Amino acid sequence: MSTGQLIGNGIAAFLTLCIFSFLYKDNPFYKFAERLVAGVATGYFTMLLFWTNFIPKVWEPLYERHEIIYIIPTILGIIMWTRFSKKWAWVSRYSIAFYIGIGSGVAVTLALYTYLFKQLQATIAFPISMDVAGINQLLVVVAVLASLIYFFFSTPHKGAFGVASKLGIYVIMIGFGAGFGLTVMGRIALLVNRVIFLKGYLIALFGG
Amino acid sequence: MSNDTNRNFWEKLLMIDRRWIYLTIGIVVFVPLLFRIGMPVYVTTEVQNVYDYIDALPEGAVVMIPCEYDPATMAELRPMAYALFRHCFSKNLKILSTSLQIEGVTLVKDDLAMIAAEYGKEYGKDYVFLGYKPYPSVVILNMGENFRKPFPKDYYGNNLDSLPMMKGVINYSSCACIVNINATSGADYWINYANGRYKAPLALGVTAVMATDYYTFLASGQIFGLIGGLKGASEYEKLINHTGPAARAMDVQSIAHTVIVIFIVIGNVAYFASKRKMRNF
Amino acid sequence: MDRVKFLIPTFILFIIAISCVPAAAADIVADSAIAILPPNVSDVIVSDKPNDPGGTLVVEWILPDSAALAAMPIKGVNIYLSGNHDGPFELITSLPKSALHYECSDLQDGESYYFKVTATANGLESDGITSAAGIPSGQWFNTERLPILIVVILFSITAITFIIKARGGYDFYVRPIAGIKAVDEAIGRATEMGRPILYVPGLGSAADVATIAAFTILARVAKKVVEYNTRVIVPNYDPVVMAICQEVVKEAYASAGKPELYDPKDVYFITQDQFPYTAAVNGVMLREKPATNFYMGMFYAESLVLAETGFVSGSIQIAGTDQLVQIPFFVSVCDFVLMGEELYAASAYLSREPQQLGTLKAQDLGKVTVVILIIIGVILSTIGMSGFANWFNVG
Amino acid sequence: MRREVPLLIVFLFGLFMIVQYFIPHAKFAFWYQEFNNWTIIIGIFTMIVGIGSLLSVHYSKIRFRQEGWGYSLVTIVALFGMAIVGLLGGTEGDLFLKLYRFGLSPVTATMFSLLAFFIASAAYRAFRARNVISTLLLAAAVVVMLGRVPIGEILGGWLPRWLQLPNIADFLLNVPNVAAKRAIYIGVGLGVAAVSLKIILGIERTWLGGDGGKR
Repeated sequence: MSTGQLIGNGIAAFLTLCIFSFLYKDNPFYKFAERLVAGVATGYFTMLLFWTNFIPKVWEPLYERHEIIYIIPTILGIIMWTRFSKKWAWVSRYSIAFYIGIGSGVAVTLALYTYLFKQLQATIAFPISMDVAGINQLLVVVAVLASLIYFFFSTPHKGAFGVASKLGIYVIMIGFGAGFGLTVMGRIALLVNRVIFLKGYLIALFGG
Repeated sequence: MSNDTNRNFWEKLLMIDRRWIYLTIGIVVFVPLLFRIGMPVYVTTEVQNVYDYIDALPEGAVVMIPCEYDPATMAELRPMAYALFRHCFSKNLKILSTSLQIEGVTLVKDDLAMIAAEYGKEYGKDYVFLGYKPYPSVVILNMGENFRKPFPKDYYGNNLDSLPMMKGVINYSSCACIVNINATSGADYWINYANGRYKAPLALGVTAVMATDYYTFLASGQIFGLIGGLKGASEYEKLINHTGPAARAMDVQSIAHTVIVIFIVIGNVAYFASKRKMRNF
Repeated sequence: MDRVKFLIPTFILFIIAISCVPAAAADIVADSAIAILPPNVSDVIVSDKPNDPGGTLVVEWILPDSAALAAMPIKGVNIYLSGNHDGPFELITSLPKSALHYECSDLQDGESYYFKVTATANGLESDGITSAAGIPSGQWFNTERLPILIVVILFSITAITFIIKARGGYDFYVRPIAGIKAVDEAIGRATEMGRPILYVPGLGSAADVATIAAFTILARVAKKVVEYNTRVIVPNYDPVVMAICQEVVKEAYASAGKPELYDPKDVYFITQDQFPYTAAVNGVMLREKPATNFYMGMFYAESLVLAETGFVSGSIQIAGTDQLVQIPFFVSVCDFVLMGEELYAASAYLSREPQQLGTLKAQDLGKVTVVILIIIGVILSTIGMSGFANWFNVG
Repeated sequence: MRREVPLLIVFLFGLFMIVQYFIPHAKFAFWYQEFNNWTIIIGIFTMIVGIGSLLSVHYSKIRFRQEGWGYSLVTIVALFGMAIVGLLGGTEGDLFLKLYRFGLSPVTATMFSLLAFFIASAAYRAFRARNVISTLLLAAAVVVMLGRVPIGEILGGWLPRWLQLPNIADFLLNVPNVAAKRAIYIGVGLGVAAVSLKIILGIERTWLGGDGGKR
């Protein structure tokens, strides 16, 4: 490591330890790191927005290519600044309305496609048979039906319906447990990575 | 009297300060990094599928390996990228890569160049790195038409047409398959657009957490293989016979998982023991 | 060109010869026939790409039959484009022989285009076959998406019918959801303890439905907070979400007649980066010691970091998210969890407006339909009729 | 003006976005792209509102010398420092990248890695066999945790193949896990469609503030 890298990594190692210190309890070091990165991250992402979005999407079309149409979104954007005023803050609703209108319009078809159609098709595409795959498919179908029944809002969960919805919540909980177990792996890996970083830095610092 | 101390013991165990648990995990992670243990690895079919697919490709075929990982997620995904790069280069396949996550671009660029150097591969002839463009969904769609559309130039500023490898490589249909290594929900775009719209054979390498979500797509046939987290990476390392970072980290995982399970068992023993004692009173 | 014409009969003779020569000798013959051009592809057909915005044509061709390929294995095809049938043609792409079609985009709608497809082998190229004219155009309806259109229409009609019915005074049964009932209790607890409430609207954007559901729950929380004279802290990740949260909380104070008590500094922006945001919210939890933490909206890896820290600081915690991966963590650490759809339903529950509940009924009807479709679909797949399942495989 | 116009805007643009999904023609594709672009542009300008909020919170802390005002100073200095470096040198600038690499990314990665500790303490505390539901959660988690690492193969190695931990773990991931997710996804799909429709129709209008005001 060069001296520059040693200093850079020194800062990184210090910040790493600041965050780890939180495990013991809240302390000034953690608070310092927390507040530092709140500023750094905001600065970082604002600049990213500025260079990769503002310049190519607002500045260049308007100022260099004179595409008049971009005046509309620019005004919608500037309208958001009325939020700084108590009296005019309501005007920002126009931009928010546009934003939410676009979002929910896209969501209707997208949700039906990715969540409903795709999942439905995947559930019914495979035949039930007497081999392992076929029996698994049967179990999946039964489990999907039971879990769907658990999410019924307008029917009391009683009688046969109650039994099915109970089976449903059991399936969901086993599924969640499995998901939890699988996740543990990735999280340990992250810690391993940090420990390797600290170890590497110490070796570089004191010569291993 | 003895009953009383017993109860205190179990109850204390139930209420144990979380910091003891933190400390145990810290030790468990640190110590195995000093010694190599070498646990056996069991290869799952979803990883085997990816390996088989790539292994069967003829020399010179182009494999597209877009990598979307950043400093926070590289722990899990970098070993996977290494293993895939190694596999392709050792089979004399060509790699076309890109990174549609801004924080990962330089990481991926360096990783690819490093493994390429290991195999004496030449940039432009054996591998090409397209770099980054914002809005992954749009970029993925456009690449389905022509790589030159979003990337007239590669990361290093070369014209794509000036690179010998890119001759005749137009879009996904010119690639034998796509293996997307992804730590973000952007993996969905690859499924919906690259596979859904352009019918490119697609496999995913994702973090262990995401893997549960993507089993559905495996079952529905939208992806032909799935490499999940370090476990998947270590399986791939085993398949290509190259012990790498994943295998070492897997040792830590094995022990850490066991320790967590022991915690759970102790917690339950304590729970039932304290409950029984309470009933006695 | 003349040479080529001469070569074709030669080639046919060659094929006949090949089929007579014993297999072992074939290699030798192939070597000596190196000057022969590769066999042509056939049936080059150009068509407009269906269901597209326009400007794209699809070229399809058929490779020479296996006998011809055995004589001279081709490597791939070259595709040429021209505005005239007789050229000049411009090479636009080379594809491996596994490719049997090519989509050519960036063309002009309404213009005629001709494609020539040639086969290549050993550095040689067949003379190629030219297609008939293809004219690209954009379509006004995507037929592949017809099934979705049907579902959108049916679902909208059902939902609107129930909404109208509900407005007319029809009373719907809705089963209790523990997490929703807990919302009110949790607010009461905060009041008793004299500690604030922390409301985390997640990392979603204002256009995500989970975040929109979070606004509704915040509206309820804020209303109660004003009633009980406590305080709600809302740290934000997205500035648009912050703007709406401010509006929601301000409105709660205004409609209770106490607009002066609203402090915009309680609904504030932290940063638009996942973990710095998490670090800051952790800080709030440990320093403000809220009695109750709400996590509503979209959460990713930070879910457990937040929930564990919240537990350490001794808060009651209620979470709601549609991010499947994170639900298990919330389930194990939080006191109440709204899973997936329950989060959206919460807005209907909490508003207690009958017309809001009407859409819940429509959703349930949707689920009944799904249950029936799954049963029918699996039976059909099992008896070998996969067409039904493919109907849902839309583009 | 305050309620009706926003509700009309939501209705019109929401409806357009639904309709355009079914119309592939270039004219609609163009406006679809544009409108998506516009939402991004609104987001860019709104960032200023976010920064305004951040500054006002920290500025008042500094001004009134509230407890911990020094930390607020750290935030503001870091924000402006990063912004100036980014403005002058661009996002590819050496210093900008270094600040990111040594200042931001270690904190991000370390915050993320805290999960290794938290997941262990959460598992210890929460995974108790109190009732059927929590027992199922716990058992599935334990099986997958062991089944997905090499030690799982050693532990149950003497059992018949189908009873070994990795196989049971795979079964849990491929059957109950997939089934639960499909069911939740199907519900989410219907729920998202329903809520979105309510927004477009102006029935759900909390986003206007409070209950959107009674009409």
